[in-house]
Amino acid sequence: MVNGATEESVLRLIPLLPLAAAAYHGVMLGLVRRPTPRTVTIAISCGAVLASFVASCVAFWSLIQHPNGSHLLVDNVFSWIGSGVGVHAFSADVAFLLDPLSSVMTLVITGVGSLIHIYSVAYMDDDQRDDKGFQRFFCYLNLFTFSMLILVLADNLVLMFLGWEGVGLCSFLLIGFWYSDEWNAYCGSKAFIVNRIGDFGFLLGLFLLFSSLVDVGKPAVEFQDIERNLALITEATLAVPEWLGGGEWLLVNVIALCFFVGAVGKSAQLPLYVWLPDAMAGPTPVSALIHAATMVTAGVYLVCRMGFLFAVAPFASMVVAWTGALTAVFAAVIAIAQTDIKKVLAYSTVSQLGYMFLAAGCGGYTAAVFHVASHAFFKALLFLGAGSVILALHHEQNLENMGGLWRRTPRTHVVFLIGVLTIAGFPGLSGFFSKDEILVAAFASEIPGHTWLYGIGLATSGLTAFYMFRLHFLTFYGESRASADIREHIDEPGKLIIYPLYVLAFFAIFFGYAGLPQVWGDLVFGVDNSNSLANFLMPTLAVVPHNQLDHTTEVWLAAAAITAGVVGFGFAWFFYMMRPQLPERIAAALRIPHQLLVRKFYVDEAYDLLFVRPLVAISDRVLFRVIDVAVIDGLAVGGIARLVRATGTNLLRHAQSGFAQTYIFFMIAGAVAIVWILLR
Amino acid sequence: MTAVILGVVVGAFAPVITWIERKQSAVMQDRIGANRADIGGITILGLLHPLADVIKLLSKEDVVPTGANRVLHLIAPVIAAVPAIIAYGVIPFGSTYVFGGETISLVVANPDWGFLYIFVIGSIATYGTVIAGWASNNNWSLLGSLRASAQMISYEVTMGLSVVGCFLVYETLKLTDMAMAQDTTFRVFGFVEVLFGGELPWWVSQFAVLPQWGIFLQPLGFLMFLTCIMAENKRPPFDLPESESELVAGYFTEYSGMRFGLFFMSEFIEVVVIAGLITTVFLGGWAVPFLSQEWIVDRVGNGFGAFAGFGDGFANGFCMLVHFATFLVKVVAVIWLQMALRWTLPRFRYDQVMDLCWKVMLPLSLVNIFVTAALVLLLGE
Amino acid sequence: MVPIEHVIALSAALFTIGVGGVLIRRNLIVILMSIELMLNAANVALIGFNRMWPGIEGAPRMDGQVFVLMVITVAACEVAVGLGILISMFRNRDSVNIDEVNLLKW
Amino acid sequence: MEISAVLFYVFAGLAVISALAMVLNVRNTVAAAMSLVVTMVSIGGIFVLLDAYLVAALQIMVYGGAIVVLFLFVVMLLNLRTDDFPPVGLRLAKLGGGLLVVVVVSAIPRLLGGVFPEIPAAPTGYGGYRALGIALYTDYVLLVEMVSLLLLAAIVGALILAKRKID
Repeated sequence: MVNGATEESVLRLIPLLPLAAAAYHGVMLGLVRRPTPRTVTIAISCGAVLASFVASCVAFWSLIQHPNGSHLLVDNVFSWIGSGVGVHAFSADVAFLLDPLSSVMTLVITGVGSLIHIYSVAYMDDDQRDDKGFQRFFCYLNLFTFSMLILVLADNLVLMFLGWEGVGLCSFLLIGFWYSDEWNAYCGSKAFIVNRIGDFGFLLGLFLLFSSLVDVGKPAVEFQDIERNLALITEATLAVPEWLGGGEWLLVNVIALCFFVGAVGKSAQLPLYVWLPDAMAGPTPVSALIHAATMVTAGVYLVCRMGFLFAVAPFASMVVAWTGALTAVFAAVIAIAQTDIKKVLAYSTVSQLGYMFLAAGCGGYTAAVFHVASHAFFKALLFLGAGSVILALHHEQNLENMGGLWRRTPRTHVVFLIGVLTIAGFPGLSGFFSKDEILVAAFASEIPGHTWLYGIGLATSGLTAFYMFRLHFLTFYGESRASADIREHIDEPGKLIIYPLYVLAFFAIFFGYAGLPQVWGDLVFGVDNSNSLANFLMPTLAVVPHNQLDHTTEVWLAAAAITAGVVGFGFAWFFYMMRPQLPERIAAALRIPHQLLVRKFYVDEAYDLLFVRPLVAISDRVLFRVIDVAVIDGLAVGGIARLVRATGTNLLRHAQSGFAQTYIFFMIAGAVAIVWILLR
Repeated sequence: MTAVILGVVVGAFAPVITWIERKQSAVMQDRIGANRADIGGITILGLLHPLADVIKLLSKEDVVPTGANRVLHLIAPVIAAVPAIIAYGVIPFGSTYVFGGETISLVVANPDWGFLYIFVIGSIATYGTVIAGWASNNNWSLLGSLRASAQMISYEVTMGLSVVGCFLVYETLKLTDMAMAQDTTFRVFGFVEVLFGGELPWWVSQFAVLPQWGIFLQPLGFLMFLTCIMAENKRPPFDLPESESELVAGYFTEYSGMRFGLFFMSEFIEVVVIAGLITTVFLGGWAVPFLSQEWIVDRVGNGFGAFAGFGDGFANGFCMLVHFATFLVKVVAVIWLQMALRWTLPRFRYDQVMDLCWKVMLPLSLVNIFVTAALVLLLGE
Repeated sequence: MVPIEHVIALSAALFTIGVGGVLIRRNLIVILMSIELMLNAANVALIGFNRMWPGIEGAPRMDGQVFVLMVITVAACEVAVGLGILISMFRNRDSVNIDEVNLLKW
Repeated sequence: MEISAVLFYVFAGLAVISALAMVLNVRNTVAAAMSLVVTMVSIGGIFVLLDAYLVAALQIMVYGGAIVVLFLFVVMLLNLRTDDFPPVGLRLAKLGGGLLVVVVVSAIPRLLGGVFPEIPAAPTGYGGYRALGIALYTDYVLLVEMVSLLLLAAIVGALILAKRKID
């Protein structure tokens, strides 16, 4: 039943518009089989996402204007799944929840999404010559936008899972967009399969949470209801089997860890990060939108959304924080030695996501969300800038064939530099504030080893500055290392490519002032309540007790971060600007560690050896040859068929006499037997 | 009481109708008609002919052809005649009257589902003809009864559907209630007010008034019902089962004597039944146009009756007589109509008969039901 | 009125006769008629049971009678199709003996 | 014994006897069909006794007026004078009949009475067209639609089957 249109009804428009566009494309491609002209495709796709962005703004506006100040809009579209009654009642509606958290996410998704859609028009136009592929790309992109919006707007876990799976599917489709190249298809499958592990964790967490809520008689899957009833199960424990060490664990810890497994898969954290670098096989706008700005932050969003759960699960929070910190530094180290421009950015993304989890694990949910948003801007900027570079170099991605581009592509160079400065934490830019918030949160948290966490974060910050400036120097400065014929044709791409970059650069610079930490508000700008983002988010996010820091400490922490950045910048300048020959010599001298870095610590190879090969071997030798071919096909299916045929030809054939009355007789005899049994 | 009256009516009508038919056809064909039978020179316009016919039929030999199925051959005419006679049972020939404390209804049986009774009887009546043709062991007879069975089954469907409109309008299946509902008037253009609002000029609403009879409310239903029920009776132009030029005499070719007479009689009895039924459903039954029963009883009882000191009993009795007379007049009119049609129209071809039923009347009757239902819903009658 | 058991007994008797007809007769027409008889036996039981639970004053329950109507309709369908089959069978085999329709066998 | 009970037994007896006559009349199909008419009409009478007036009317109209006439029509169309198929394969029939008799006989004690309470008085309007119409077009409207669809299919099917050639 569709409820009447109300103020909240605008919410359903936000995901439905991209869905409608995707459905249109799907119908045209799959059923009509006649691709639409490009202009129409562009108009529909970009129009839908832009309209969705407008709807998001309207919804956001009505959220801030909300009269009773509850900071909550719920649009219950229709009842989706329902079963059971009473304490076993399960009902999941297609209902959309707009609170500060999801509104920030929605704005980022539709806003950055719109820019990337526009960017894609030019990027894909250059790339694909047939209209069909062009439309297919936009179909997937719209479908992704829809799924992502479902994910963030869902007011219950089940609907959220729908979006969760949807974005995974779209990610798979888009990574393998150029599926004719087998490597791309392989990367798509890899992303999908690794994500399955995480999805499994998500599902387990959902089931465990629901069943434990059933046990206390308050079944629910809506976030608000879960939050309300969570207090009933915070004390519950779960017996751990012997082989895991035995003992009793807090139920909430287990549930939170399950959800975190989901988040790890989706957000590419240790140990499931391996799919993200390979996901760079997809078109660059996809990398920007899905694998940097939005989808990979879904895990962070999940942890923040379920913050109330993690807040009462200290062990799980600690795991989150440590996983995040280790991933951050691990990925940053790998990024140093990568030579593919997109791979560097991919590892940078993994590292930044680690930052976000560090913040979330330390209870700094606002910091995490802040960094999600600012990261979305500057990483999208960096990826799109990289795309611009790649276009300018005619699909050359290797850093070793770049250099000296700043003369030929001045505008790209400027915006890319802004992106690099932002991520490196140049004071005053958004990355500086958000990263600073995270480091402060880590420093101030009360979980064991938080000083170490802070230290790792700080080191990663230095590493980040180093590899980002390395990337920048190798790309834009020095002598051009491109081959001669390419060097002749280096051109800056057109307006459609550049203008979205300007917009993103603007936000990368100034977005930080939306979440200006109070310390800067007090010391530099003299503004009360300067951190409007945090104040805005505060009502929805969980609060974890932490140490109060005075302003002096905070300023020292910022200074430390700046110092780390400067050190990283200095090393990069030294190695790649002053002594460009030095890195090679170091690499030659330290062969083994360098090779380790280039090979990404051999993680892929290890996984291949540990998991993939044994699985394939078992599947092929045992499951396929023995169980499927011999047992199921031969014995079960074939055996039954042979049995039926044998009995039919030898025995039952004679019952088929052709005399209708004989048949009727047996029918009646059967009926009589039944009646006899009933009347007996 | 009522059963006695009924007996008189039937007994008087059926033989007389044979005479009517002969006379009317004669008039239509510019002949003199039956006028020879006499008792001592008295002919009474040939009214003695029916009597002579009966005597002749009763005294003839009852032949059962060789190879015929004896039992079925013998009972077939009875199966044909009995339903025709008992169909009278539910037709009201007068309203309900009060004499002192006693209520008298001029109808033999008055079930709630009176009209269905007619259908039931009609469906049983098929067997007489069918069995007769089969049992005679004669090809003409067999062909005749094949035609009869197909024709009667087909037209029964349309007949049923064509009166559904009346059921919708009267909201009853009870024949007395149907007749009662027609004992009033309705404003012809009243629907304009209901549908479009506003008020009609007084001279329109005052004078454009008709008796609320089925024929005015359901003109299409009336035409179709008349056609179907005449086809059910297998009289010309629907006399394909017994068409002389093709099948000798159709299903009763092999009958003689009074058994032939029974077939013959049942046909004429059915003519009367049809007349009564049409009168009741479409022509207002016993109702006097524009003068309702209340009005008559009131005027007679309080006017002339009160003046003469007779009171309500007299008024009711007077009303009963008037109603019975009205009913008779209407029935005779419908009988006349049937006779006129019989002697006016040529016989259909068999395929024309079937086409008329299935391709014309059945769709039309469905349309009629739909339109009637829509109007009843809109006007909220 | 009689006890409901007698109605059921009548239904059972008619049904049994119908079954017997289907079993012993070779004439396809009579077999079809016997099937009609069986359906009618079921109708008798339905009407009887409906009469047994007729609902309350003001709200009569007519479920059994509704089912009977449905059975009658289905019977009409069955006869139409059955007789159609019978006619085409007669055209092909010149017989309505059910034992002559025995092509579909091993 | 009250009159309705007497009528019931009369109709029941008629129904059973004519049903037996139908099944056992191996010489004359038309006579068998006429026996079936008697059964149908008797059953209609029993319906009236059970206060199912409308259904009774429909029973006689549809079975008596249409279905059996259709049987007769077909018998005449095919001109099946006598029905003299040799009584082969009676063994099975005897077996089946025996089984049936066993079941019915074993059920007789229950069929004689005392299992169910007395038949209660019927409420006003029971069995009338109004109540039946309301039941048909409210609770069972989907059933009506389905059955009408079935009827349509049967009409088309019968036409196709009985047509000599499809041209």
